[in-house]
Amino acid sequence: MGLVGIATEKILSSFSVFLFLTILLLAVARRISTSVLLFGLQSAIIAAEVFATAFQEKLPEAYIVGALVFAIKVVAIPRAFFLLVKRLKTVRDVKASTTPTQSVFIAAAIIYLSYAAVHSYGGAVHVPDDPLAAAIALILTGAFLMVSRKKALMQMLGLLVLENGIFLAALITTFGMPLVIEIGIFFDILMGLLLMGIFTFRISDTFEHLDVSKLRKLRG
Amino acid sequence: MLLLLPLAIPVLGAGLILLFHNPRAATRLALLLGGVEIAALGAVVWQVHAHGELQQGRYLRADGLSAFFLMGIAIVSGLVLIYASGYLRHMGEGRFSSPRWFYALVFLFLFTMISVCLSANLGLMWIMMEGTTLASALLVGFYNTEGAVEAGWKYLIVCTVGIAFALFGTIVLYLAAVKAGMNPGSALDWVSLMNAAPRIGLEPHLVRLAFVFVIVGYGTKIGFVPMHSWLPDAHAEAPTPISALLSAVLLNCAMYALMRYDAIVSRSVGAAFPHILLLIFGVMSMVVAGLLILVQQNLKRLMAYSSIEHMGIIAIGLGLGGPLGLFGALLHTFNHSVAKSLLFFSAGNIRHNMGTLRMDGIQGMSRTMPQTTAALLVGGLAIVGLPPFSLFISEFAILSEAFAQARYLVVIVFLVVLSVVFGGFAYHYFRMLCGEPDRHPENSKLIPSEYIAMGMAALCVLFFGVRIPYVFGRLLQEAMAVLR
Amino acid sequence: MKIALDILQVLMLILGAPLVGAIIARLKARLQRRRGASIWRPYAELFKLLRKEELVPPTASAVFRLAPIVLFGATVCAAGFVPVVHASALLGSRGDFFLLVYMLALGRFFLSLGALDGGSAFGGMGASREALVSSLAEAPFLLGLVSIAVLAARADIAGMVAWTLGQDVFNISAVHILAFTSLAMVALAETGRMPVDNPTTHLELTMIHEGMVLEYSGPSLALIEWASAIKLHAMLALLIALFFPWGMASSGSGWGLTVALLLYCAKTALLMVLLSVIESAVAKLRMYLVPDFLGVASALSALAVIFTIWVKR
Amino acid sequence: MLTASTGALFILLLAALGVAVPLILIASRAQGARRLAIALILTAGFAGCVMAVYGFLGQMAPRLDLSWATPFPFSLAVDRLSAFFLLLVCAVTIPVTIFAAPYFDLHYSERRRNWTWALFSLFVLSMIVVVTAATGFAFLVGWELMTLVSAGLILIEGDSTERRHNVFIYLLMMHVGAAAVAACFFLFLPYSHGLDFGAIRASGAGMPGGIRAVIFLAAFVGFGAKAGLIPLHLWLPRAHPIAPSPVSALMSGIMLKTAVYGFVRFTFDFLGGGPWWSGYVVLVVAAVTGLLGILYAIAENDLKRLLAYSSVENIGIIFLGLGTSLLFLAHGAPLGAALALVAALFHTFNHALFKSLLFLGAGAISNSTHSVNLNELGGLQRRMPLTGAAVLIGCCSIAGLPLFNGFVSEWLTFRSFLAGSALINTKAQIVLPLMVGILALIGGLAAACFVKTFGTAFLGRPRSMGAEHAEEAPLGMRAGLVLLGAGCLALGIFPGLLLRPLVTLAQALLPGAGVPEETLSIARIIPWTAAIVLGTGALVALFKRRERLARTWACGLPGLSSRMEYTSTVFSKPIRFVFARVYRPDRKVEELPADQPYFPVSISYRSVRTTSYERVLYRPFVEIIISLAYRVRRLQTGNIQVYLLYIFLALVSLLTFLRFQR
Repeated sequence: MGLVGIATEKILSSFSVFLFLTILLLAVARRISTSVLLFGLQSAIIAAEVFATAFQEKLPEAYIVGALVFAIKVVAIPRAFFLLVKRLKTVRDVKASTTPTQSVFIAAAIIYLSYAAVHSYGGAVHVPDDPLAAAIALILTGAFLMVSRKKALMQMLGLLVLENGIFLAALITTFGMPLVIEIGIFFDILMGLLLMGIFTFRISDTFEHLDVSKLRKLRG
Repeated sequence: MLLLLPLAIPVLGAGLILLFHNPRAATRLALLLGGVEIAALGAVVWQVHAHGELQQGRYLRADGLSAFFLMGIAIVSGLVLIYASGYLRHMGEGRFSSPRWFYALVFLFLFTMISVCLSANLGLMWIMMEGTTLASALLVGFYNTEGAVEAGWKYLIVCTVGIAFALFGTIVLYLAAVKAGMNPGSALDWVSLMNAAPRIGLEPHLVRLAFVFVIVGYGTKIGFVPMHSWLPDAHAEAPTPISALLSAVLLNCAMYALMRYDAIVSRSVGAAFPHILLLIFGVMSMVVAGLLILVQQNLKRLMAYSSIEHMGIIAIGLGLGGPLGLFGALLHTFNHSVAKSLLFFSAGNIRHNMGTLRMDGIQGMSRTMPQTTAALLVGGLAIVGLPPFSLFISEFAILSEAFAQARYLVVIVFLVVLSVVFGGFAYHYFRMLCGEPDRHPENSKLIPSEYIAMGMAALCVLFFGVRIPYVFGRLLQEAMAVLR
Repeated sequence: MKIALDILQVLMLILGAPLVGAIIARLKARLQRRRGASIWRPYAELFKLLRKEELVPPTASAVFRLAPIVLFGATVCAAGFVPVVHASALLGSRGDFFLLVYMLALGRFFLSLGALDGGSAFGGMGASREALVSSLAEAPFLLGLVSIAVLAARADIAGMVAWTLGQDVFNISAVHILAFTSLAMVALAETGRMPVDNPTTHLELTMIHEGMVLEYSGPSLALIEWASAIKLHAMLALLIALFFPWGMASSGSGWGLTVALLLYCAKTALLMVLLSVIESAVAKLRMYLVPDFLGVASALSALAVIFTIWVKR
Repeated sequence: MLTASTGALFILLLAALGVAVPLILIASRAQGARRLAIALILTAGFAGCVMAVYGFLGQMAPRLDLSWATPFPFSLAVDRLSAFFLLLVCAVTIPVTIFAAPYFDLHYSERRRNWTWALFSLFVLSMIVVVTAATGFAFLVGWELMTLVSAGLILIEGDSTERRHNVFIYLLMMHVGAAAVAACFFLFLPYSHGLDFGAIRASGAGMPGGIRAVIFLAAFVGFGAKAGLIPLHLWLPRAHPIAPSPVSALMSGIMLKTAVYGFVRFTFDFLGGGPWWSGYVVLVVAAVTGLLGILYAIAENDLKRLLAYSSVENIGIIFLGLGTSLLFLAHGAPLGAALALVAALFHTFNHALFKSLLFLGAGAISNSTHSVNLNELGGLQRRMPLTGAAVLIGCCSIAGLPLFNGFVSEWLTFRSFLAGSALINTKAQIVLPLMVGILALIGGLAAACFVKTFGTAFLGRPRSMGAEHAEEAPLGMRAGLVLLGAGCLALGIFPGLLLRPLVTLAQALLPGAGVPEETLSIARIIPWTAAIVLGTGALVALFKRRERLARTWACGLPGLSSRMEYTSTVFSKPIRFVFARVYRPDRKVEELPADQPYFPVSISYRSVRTTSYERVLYRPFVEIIISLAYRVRRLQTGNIQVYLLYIFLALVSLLTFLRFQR
């Protein structure tokens, strides 16, 4: 139980609070770049969490996963996003359909709901409440971002937040899935983002905006 | 090794085709590769039939159920490739939208779908399922028009979100398995999960939670209402061969995944819970799609909603369970895919000859395009479930099961929706086929490739309505044996 | 022996028919303070018509020529169902009243066709009106007979008559009264008497039967007139047999038959007087009031049928 | 041995109609090929008659089991009930085919002609399958095929907007009806564990009353829709008139009867009688159907529409018989039930004969005059004497006149009503005898209707150029008409020919029933009355000697023109006036020029029947569904965020559902 051990303890006990913080901040973020930064931060916290778990549970595979998380979600994806924002020359506003105040309240409600959900569903899982609530809150926040932010980029970001939540849930309940599967999932996420990037280019080429709520030609 | 073959061919083929810039050469190569691929799939199916199951390493496995779906994939993709070879003559040369890209993506798409059916591991299956979305998203947006981009974006986002829930469901199931004492390394293997199912049942809440997420997740991909929203857009805007692949193969693959989960969950916590969910989604899909069929204006959207409706029928069959319900559901996946391919092929011809898919802009087709009309008619009669076409058989089976179980609510919905759908199809068909034609396409005759693809599909639809071939029947029985 | 008697009854109905019509006309004339024609005149007229040549309209087809023959045949056949002096009839024991009514319908059907074949507006008008009257008259006609049949628990006319004969004269039920009234009303309509149709008019606004036969002449006309006379006679005989059969012979003895014949004549005479009084006293109904007239008859007959269940107990 | 040979006959029949004829016609457009195909259809018709006879004799009932080849058990068998209907199908098919040969030659181009014949053959096949099916699967296959093929036959004739609309309604209603029929079969499943008729029959008695009632109602609705009971008749007057006449003959003559078959099969054979109220329900619906059907028929001027409505009426009469039979059964009186059933089945056969005869007659008329509007016909009897004679026989039969077959069945129905007075139940005692009045009214109106039909089409003066220059129909057409007419007459004068087998059939269906005495008496008396009528007629015909043509009396005016004649519209005027409440006419008088009311150049008068089942009963229903569809459509907003919301909502509601699952 050296210094690393203490750090591990701290990370495991307090990271959920940081995650809640990122959630609240994501809700009020007005600029895409801010949101991307927050996402990077969030991913970094999760990566730390992965490393801590790997250390504590002595899972060598998990180090690889942690490294992947760090490389992809903390480094690669935010960079790619910044690149996209730059190349698309879009207005950097997230175009929320809710005001920041409403968003914060909704985020708070989400956090509350997550706890409530954990209390009613989580009985079977025997894991600490906070991390699980954080995971669920992340999923819900991702969903909320996707529904309320009109920019295509923000939808991608919401999806990533949602995915973070799922990943976190898997991590804290089962200490992660088998390595091959994890790698596959990461590959999928990367490819998915690549494709979505292609499509955002196409959208901005074809429609000259990135507001997905205006893509309403196909309906009925 | 055999199992690697049908996976390797499309991947390598996709790369190979990209080297061919000449559209004709690319087409020929694609047909060749398609033939080899079908042969490989045939070999797999045959071996499964002979040996019961095949295993390749930890992650690849084929049993009766896989074989049944692989056969469907082989047949439909064969038809689609043949049809596409003629269809692509209309296609221009663009950056990503050229025949070689088309074929390369189609083969990637096929690869993902085949590997869904060959995965022994639920995690791998999820990865490949997401892969299908990725591989086909570019195909949906292939034309790069406003509609195509919009549809592609919606397809990508909605399906990715949906499928993320399926991932969560998979994780929950994994959790349940691990908690039930399974070795984490094999806790996602279908066979070991099936073997350990009664033990997993000791965590009923988790198993149920898992199934809820899985059914929403894969249900998005299947096109269950209310997660179906991507489906009509994607089907309508994709190039016609892709619409056929989406409707006839992709949906089935997602259904296949759901069946696997259904089997595990049924065995562990009893069939009541998963089946009631399947029935709910089945009924909702049937009702909503049935109503929307009435008010469609675009032919391909009509077909897309009809696919949703048929997925609902299959879900009802699964949800009813029982020998006839399962039989009907499995048979219906196949029948529907062939009939729907036929319909999409006809729709493709209509688009090229009439220049539109808006049904109010088409009339008198029976005079100007008799062959396409015949195909459309055969497909339509089949799809609304009239004898002597194949879908009648599977619907008959499902309906029999519903009545035998005295599920009268399901029965009433089923019968009413079938009538409504019939009305919708009849209404649209009468407007398109009859009357005085207002435009006369000069070249309405089918070219040989179209003729072959549509003729084979039509014969298949008719033949399976009269008689289920022996080998096919055996495969069907084996597939049912896997699930029960 | 019985066959001979039955044939005799039919012959009575056929041969006596012109006489009945003539007597009614004579009675009416007397009521109107006229002398009236001889009661034998119809025979002379028939004889004359049968010998004359026939005028046929140019539009006429075979149906025009066939119609009177079928009409006559059907009417004679219908007469074969009606007992007159003996509680049996040529066809009365096997055939029932449905057959009788429909035999009359057969004749009427062909007569209407013959009228249309003449190609004139009168024929069409008569046929059209006849179609209305007869289609509405059929229901009360049958229902009235049904009520008696239900009481008698038989459907053959001879059987019904035999049953009535077995009842006490004073034991008449409401069913009988209702049925008789409705059947009498129907008989007026069926035979084209006042107030439904006026057999003596040729005024286009009112005529039904006369309109239909306007184009006929010679033997055809004779057959038609004779047939309608037979119909009238048969209807009267039917009413008598069903409602006042007492006195009818049930065996074949000569004495009984003689008494029955005399009684029959008396009853017929009574009915004829009644008829002529009605015809003299009542004005013809407007065409579109006839359905109401028949509606009343229908209601009465339906009531008769409903009452049977109480009477039977 | 013999069973095997009759089974082989079955295969031949199916192969000839289902495979050989279509293939020959698709393969070759030569005259010879078509002749061969027609010959095959005729042969199949005869073979069917032979099989029906075998089937009726019972001991060598033809049976064909194709279950080895089909996904669900598919077998055909001819028991007594099937045999009767098989005979009906085949016996009517033969003359119709003979008629159709020249008719199609004259009307269609070569290509359409071949398609028509191919579908014609399939149509006959489907009806044979329906009446001989021995499993639910086979029945439903035949049933759906029948609808589809007949719709195809209608569409071959033409596809104008109006026709399309009519065919659409036809298909839709038939499909809904088929759903009800399918439900009938499937409802047996939990008890019979199979759709084999034997299994269904065996399970029929042991089922709970509720299910039996539902099956009865579903059968009534499903088969009622096919048969055209009001208010499910909507399609009938739309679909039948627009088909080519031989096809109309098949549709009205036979196809409707398959519905009767299905209803009898279910209620009598499978269920062994419905719930106690079933008889009353059927009687009331049938009475309404009969009355309104004939009233609508009278008001029609289009000959084929008139005939279609008259089919509605006759279906009403048939169901009056069936309802009576059910009522007797419910009160435990199998003898009366047998009488009523025999009446209904006899009328079924009769209607098949005379309605196909009349539709063929309409075909012959339209062939000669190019019109089926009664107002434009007239005077055809002199121009087409043989056709006229045959149609006259048909009209007399359908009007229920003695000496023609329609009378016998109506008479039997009357007598079964009368027999109802002997029942113990007071309600039945009142209702059944009162039905006599209803049927009498129907009969009277039918007579009026067909006086009008024959009179305005064949008699008097021609009212159009087409009618003026009409010529007698070709030989084949006349042959078909004469065959059917002869059938009507034969059954009308010697009803015993069919009555005796029918009594056997009724005894087979209704255990414990004896021989109804009425069936014997009518068979004995009718030939006598015929002899008297014909004898008297022959006798008095001797009086007729000389005749001379003379102008029709024109009140002294120079002459009459066809414009002064009574037309179909005028003829029916009094009845339309009296029953104005039924028709709810919308009258419109237009005078031209409008500003000079006293000196009009032309006055046009229009009177339209406004009673519309479509508007009152069906439209609202359809509109609800359509508006629902539009509402659902609005949910598909096109906004991806909303779509995502749907997914989340679905998930959340399922989780809530899960929460309360415990």
